[in-house]
Amino acid sequence: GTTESESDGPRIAVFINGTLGDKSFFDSANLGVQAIVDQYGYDVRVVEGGNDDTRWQPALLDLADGPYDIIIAGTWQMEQTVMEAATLHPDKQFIIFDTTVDYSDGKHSNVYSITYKQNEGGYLAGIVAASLTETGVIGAVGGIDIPVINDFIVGYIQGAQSVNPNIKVAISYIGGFVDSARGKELALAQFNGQRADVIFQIAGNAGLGVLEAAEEAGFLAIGVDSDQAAILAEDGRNDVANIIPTSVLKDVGASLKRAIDLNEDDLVPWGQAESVGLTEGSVGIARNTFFDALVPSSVLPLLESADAAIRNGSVQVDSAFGMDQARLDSIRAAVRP
Amino acid sequence: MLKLIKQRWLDQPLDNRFESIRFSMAIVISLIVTLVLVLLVSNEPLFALQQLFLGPLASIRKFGNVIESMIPLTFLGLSVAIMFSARQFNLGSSGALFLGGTVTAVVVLTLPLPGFVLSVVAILLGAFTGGLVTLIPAFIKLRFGASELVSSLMMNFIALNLGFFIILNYYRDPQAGSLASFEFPSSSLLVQLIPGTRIHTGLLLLFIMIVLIYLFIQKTKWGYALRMTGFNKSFATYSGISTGAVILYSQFLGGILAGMAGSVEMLGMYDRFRWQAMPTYAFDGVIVAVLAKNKPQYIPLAAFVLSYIRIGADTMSVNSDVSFQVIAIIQGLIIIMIAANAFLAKYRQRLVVQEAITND
Amino acid sequence: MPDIITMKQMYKVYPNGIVANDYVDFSVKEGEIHALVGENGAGKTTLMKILFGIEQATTGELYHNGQLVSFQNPQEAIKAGIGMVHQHFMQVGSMTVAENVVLGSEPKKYRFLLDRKKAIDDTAEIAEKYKFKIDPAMRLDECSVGTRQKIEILKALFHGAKVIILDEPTAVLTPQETEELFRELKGLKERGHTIIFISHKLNEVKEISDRVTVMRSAKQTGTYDTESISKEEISNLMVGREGLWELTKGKATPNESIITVNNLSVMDEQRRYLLDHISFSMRKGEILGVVGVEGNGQRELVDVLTGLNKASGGSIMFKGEDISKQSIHHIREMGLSHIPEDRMTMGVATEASITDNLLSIYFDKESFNNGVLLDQSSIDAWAKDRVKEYAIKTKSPNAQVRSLSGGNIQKVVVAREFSNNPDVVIADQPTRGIDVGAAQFIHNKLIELRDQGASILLVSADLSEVLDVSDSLFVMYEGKIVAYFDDVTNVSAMELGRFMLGIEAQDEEQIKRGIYA
Amino acid sequence: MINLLTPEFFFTVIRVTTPILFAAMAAIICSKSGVINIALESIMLTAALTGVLASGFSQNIFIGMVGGILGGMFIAGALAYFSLYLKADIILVGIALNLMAVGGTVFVMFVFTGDRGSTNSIRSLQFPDVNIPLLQDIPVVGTALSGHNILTYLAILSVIGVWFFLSKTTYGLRLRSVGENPDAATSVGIDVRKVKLVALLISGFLGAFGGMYMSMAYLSVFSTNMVAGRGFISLAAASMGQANPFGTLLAASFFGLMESVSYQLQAIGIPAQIVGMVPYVSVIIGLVLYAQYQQSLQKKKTLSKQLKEDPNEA
Ligand SMILES: Nc1ncnc2c1ncn2[C@@H]1O[C@H](COP(=O)(O)OP(=O)(O)OP(=O)(O)O)[C@@H](O)[C@H]1O
Ligand SMILES: Nc1ncnc2c1ncn2[C@@H]1O[C@H](COP(=O)(O)OP(=O)(O)OP(=O)(O)O)[C@@H](O)[C@H]1O
Ligand SMILES: [Mg+2]
Ligand SMILES: [Mg+2]
Repeated sequence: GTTESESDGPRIAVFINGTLGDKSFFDSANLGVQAIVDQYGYDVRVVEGGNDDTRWQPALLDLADGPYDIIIAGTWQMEQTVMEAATLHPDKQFIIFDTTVDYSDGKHSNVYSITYKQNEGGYLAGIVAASLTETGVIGAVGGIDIPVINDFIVGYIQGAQSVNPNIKVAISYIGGFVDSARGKELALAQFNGQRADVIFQIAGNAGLGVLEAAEEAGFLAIGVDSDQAAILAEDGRNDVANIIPTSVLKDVGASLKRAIDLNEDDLVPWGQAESVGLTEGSVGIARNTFFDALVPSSVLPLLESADAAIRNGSVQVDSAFGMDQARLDSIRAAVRP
Repeated sequence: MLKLIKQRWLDQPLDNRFESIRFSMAIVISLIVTLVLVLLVSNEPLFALQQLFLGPLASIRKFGNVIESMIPLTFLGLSVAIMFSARQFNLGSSGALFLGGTVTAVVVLTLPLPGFVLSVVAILLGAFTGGLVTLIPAFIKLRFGASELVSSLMMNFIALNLGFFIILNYYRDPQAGSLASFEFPSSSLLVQLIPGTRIHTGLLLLFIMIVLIYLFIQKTKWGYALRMTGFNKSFATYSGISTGAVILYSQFLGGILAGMAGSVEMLGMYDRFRWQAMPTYAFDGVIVAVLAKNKPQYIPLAAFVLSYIRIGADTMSVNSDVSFQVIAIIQGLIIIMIAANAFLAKYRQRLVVQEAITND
Repeated sequence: MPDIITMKQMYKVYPNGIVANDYVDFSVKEGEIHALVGENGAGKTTLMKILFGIEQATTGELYHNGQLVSFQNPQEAIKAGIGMVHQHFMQVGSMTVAENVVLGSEPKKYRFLLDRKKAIDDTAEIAEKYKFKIDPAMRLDECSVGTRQKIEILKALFHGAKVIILDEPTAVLTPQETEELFRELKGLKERGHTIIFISHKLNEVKEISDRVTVMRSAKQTGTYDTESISKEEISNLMVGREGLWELTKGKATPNESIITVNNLSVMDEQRRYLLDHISFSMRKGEILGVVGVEGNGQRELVDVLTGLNKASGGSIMFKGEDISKQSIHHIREMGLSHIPEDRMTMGVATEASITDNLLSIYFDKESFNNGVLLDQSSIDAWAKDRVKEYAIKTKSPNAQVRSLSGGNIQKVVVAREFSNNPDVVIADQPTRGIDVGAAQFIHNKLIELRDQGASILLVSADLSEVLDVSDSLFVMYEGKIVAYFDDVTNVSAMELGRFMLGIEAQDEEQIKRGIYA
Repeated sequence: MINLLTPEFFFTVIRVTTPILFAAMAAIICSKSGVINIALESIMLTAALTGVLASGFSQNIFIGMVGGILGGMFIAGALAYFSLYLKADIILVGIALNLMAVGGTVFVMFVFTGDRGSTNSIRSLQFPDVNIPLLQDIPVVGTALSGHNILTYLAILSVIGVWFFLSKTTYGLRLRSVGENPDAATSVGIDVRKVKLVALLISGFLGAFGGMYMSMAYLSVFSTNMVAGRGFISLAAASMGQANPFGTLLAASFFGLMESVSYQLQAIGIPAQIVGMVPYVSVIIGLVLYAQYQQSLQKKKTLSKQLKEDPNEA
């Protein structure tokens, strides 16, 4: 819907190539938009594109044809389309998040790309999980077996190993982002079968099933993208929030807000990609009352030092991007319970 | 002039006349429902409706979108129509499309052939793969007598997983954020036909296929055998027609068309394999085929109508405040209304009686 | 006697534009047996469907016991005491006889549950009352045709029918069964029931009915006391012209045999013989009749001869080749034609055009295609000729077969099967349920083919047909041949009946006479 | 290390089977009355949402159940109206309804909760789990069989119920006669269309429980498209079970078993896509085996009889 208001700032359109309501990725982007509206009172229009990928390109081009100055879209699937639109409308500015367009040959000088070091967040989550497990087995339930998801997972494994080199990590993929019942079953299978007692969900809507499984069977679950414990608590679901020690934040909203803030001062590095992570405050883990209640204070120093080490570069977190399949397979196999 | 039109109208067979009236009435009623829904949810209903109905005509690019999305719809409509004509309720077209597209991606990424030859080979192999996907339920039905409706639905899930497995393990671009293959050699991509749109040479292939399938079903001896089997299988068997062969080739051909749709999409609309889920064409072919009453010659028209409605709906959802979920409801309604045969049945009976009495 | 049913100016147009009843007047007196006759497509069934509430008249008035009524559905008609026995059995094969009988007004216990015991008792009771011999607990699809016919009547009675419509009830019955049925009908009449009886067999009409109404092309052409009118007169009224009555059949001059069946057997899964080592010959220039009560192996015999089923033993030598395990296609290619027993399920594709139906065994022939594409113009011309030659009543050869009446549908089948100068014709119930004119047309065609040297196997439940048309015949009982007659002129229907019911059997030597060199 | 043949594993199988079982029973009722209900998917999805909304707003599980049932029956009623009364192709209507339900449920959810992904913000009630008094004390069996959600037991009762309804009640008799020979039913005054309507409504009723199990037992929220193909699986189960309630129970459990096995296989490192195929491949194999078994039973019919009863001429 449109957010009605009169202002003479840039008119902004955000294209969601999926639907809102995932309580994580796109909702986070939407929160950033609200923050922008709240602070600047700009005209921002958010358009949902639905799940049929063939219809995204026309929709984005429609928006680019429209009366907007800045067009924002996300995910790797929109990369081609954003490049196409940017070429067609050199007078307009584009922001793409969670991927980067191709800047070789100095093209796309009107596009700013934001990528996230979710592996850094995964690393910290791994530390929390490995510190909390009593069985020495932790778990991860992903949506599908793709690099963005695996980027979290390899960081998670590495972080967990930094606490306990012998840690075991059960890994399953739901095969999509909607079947929450299957998410629940996979988590329960890890809990019952592999004795995993802290399970990290990276599965959008389907991840809800993982959280519910934790609440029901009595293990801990780590959320993703947004501060899921806080959101659930806000919705009155304290029962579930109570078993979420933390969530890996991939704060798309913050990064968008940051981009608009920069734009106010004409500081956006148009024509470039920026990878944001811990340092930029766009990736991290949630620390809230639930964290305080579930994570013993002995873990805090571990997190602090890891945080510092990542920021100063003394710890290099593996990334699933550019990692070949064999390497990925061997990482996963090495920690299989 | 008006008189002449009226005369020509009355010269039409009653059924044609009635069908046109019914079709128009169905559209009118769905429009009224649409209007009501839009009035309910929108603050700018007139603008929204204008987007819905005229949006696709707003620019060459928009109209191009209609044609682009009509291409796979037509292929799938043909695919389903050929199987339904033989009364084989195989719903494996989406799996065939998916795996056909996958194999096309594999071929262009593997075979060291020059551009045009490569696309031709890739499309042929993709189409053939699609054929295999629908052939399996056909074979199971023939050999074991298990319903193809159910086994083909299962095949869709299998095809989806198999396709992902292949791309993920052998062709995945590790730099890509989502599941995606390496980029296709640009010479293998289908050539853009009309500048300013994504309409590609797949459209030409589509026209050829429409004509071929029309000829096949209506004019060839195999098409005849297929139709007779569809009308009454016992009759066909009794007449000495090899209905087992018909069961196999009708579904094989259906799969080939769906596989071809996947291949053409892959090379026409994408630059690499980047499907993340089963494309939602899943049941669109059935809608098109039923609307066209399984007649190949009407399938492009039905696909055009469906495609137009959808692009209009997308335009409405992008430009106005009507969300795309409302649009899903409107689309469904329009489709059902068009398909409602007994709608206005009483009126038709009046026409019939009138005609019978005048003929006396 | 007052009229129990009066139909005034009934007019009915079907959605396909066919006027089936053209302002028909029809009335039935209480307690009479009233016959309704007319050519195929004359509109008899339609008129009765209106009476029974299955179809609604376009215009017209229906009086029941003098009161203006209109039945919107069979339920209302049943409530008013009208029952209809359709020619095609309206039965559910997987249920028991009793369940079929009570269906629609089932005895209940605890309000919702089916009271099976009471259903059986009620069925037995009503069967007893009307002296019908049936086993209420039997599964329906295990019953014989004669029994199933009775069940249909019992159903109507069970639902309280005072007026019973019988649409061609005798088409599938043996003479004995027909006789029994007639006895039962007369019993019903004595108990005060009114019966409307549709038939194409005029001697039956003469035998059973009190009055007869004749229909011709959707119109009523008169109602007569049966006593006062002859078969010939009825027939003339039906067809609107004279002289259709005689069958012109010369003596057969059989030649050498073309098909020799030797020890042919068909078994079911339980290894029971459905066809039990039978041997006979079919000779050129001869019509060989096959009679038997339905379910005694005739269907299995036809199925193996035509390739629909495979033999489990023995051989069928046709032109020197054993076809007992050949495909239908191959057998047809060798010159065998087949008129199937059930035209609606096998003989035609009702949704397809007449042309397409005529083409089904020829489309692969060189004259009709160039190897890939069909030659539509020569097909159309050919089909037009067939429609003309076989006098198929239709607006156009492109009309769907479903828009034709029963007799005309059969003509489509016959036109197809006879147009390739077959060497052998397997004709299974070729005139079942079709009118005299059409039946005679088909009989004459069979004889014409015979005279051209074809060999014909005529399987029929209609004994008078077999006796009239065939030259020689054999009788089947429990999968075996129990009698062979090399000249039908010496046999009577009653005599055949005794063989059909297994009361008598010829000795082996006599049966072996049916095997020729 | 995998975890098969343990009580927990069988507990899982039963849990996975439950929603499919409900919908498969719905499919049986339809197929016995001679209609194909491909809209089970949307029936389940709609009921999953309306159940949550009704229970959330009323804070009464019974009202929630009624809401779910009405939602499922609404879709079934729409299917019946368009296919039986307006004579639209039933497969097409089913497909259109399925397409509409995905968007429609999100729309309704948004209107009522302001949410588009899941209904976390409203406090829906859940159907309770129940321990079966004596059963729970039996060592291994008790662990597997006791302590399920009440709907699971209801699902098993529904199998018996459907069997009882079809084979013992007068309405069941009528329904079967309509499916097997509609002309015969008409001829004794049964209103075929009405019976089919009732069959569809019953399937809406049963399917609704399948849907509610998803959102009010399995999980405690409704989330977008959460039925995820289970309606189709149910059709497969009913077809595999040849529309016999007990055969279908077996078929549905078989699917549940294979699905549960697939969860375990992932954990031991078999690629997700290969594992993802397991349940569907097993359904096909199951179909084949069952069809072959049926074929061998029915061979006593002659070919011509089989031709006349071609199952596809429906
Ligand atoms: N349901 C129907 N729809 C369209 N036309 C029909 C229908 N039923 C019958 N007809 C047509 O109406 C005419 C009268 O048919 P009807 O069945 O009443 O004839 P009939 O006298 O019973 O013939 P037959 O002796 O062959 O049974 C025929 O031309 C037939 O084709
Ligand atoms: N739905 C229909 N549409 C068009 N024509 C029909 C339809 N139903 C029946 N007919 C035609 O009406 C004729 C009479 O059909 P009906 O159902 O009354 O059977 P019947 O009189 O018992 O048939 P028969 O004389 O072959 O025993 C059929 O021959 C058929 O051609
Ligand atoms: Mg009739
Ligand atoms: Mg008749």
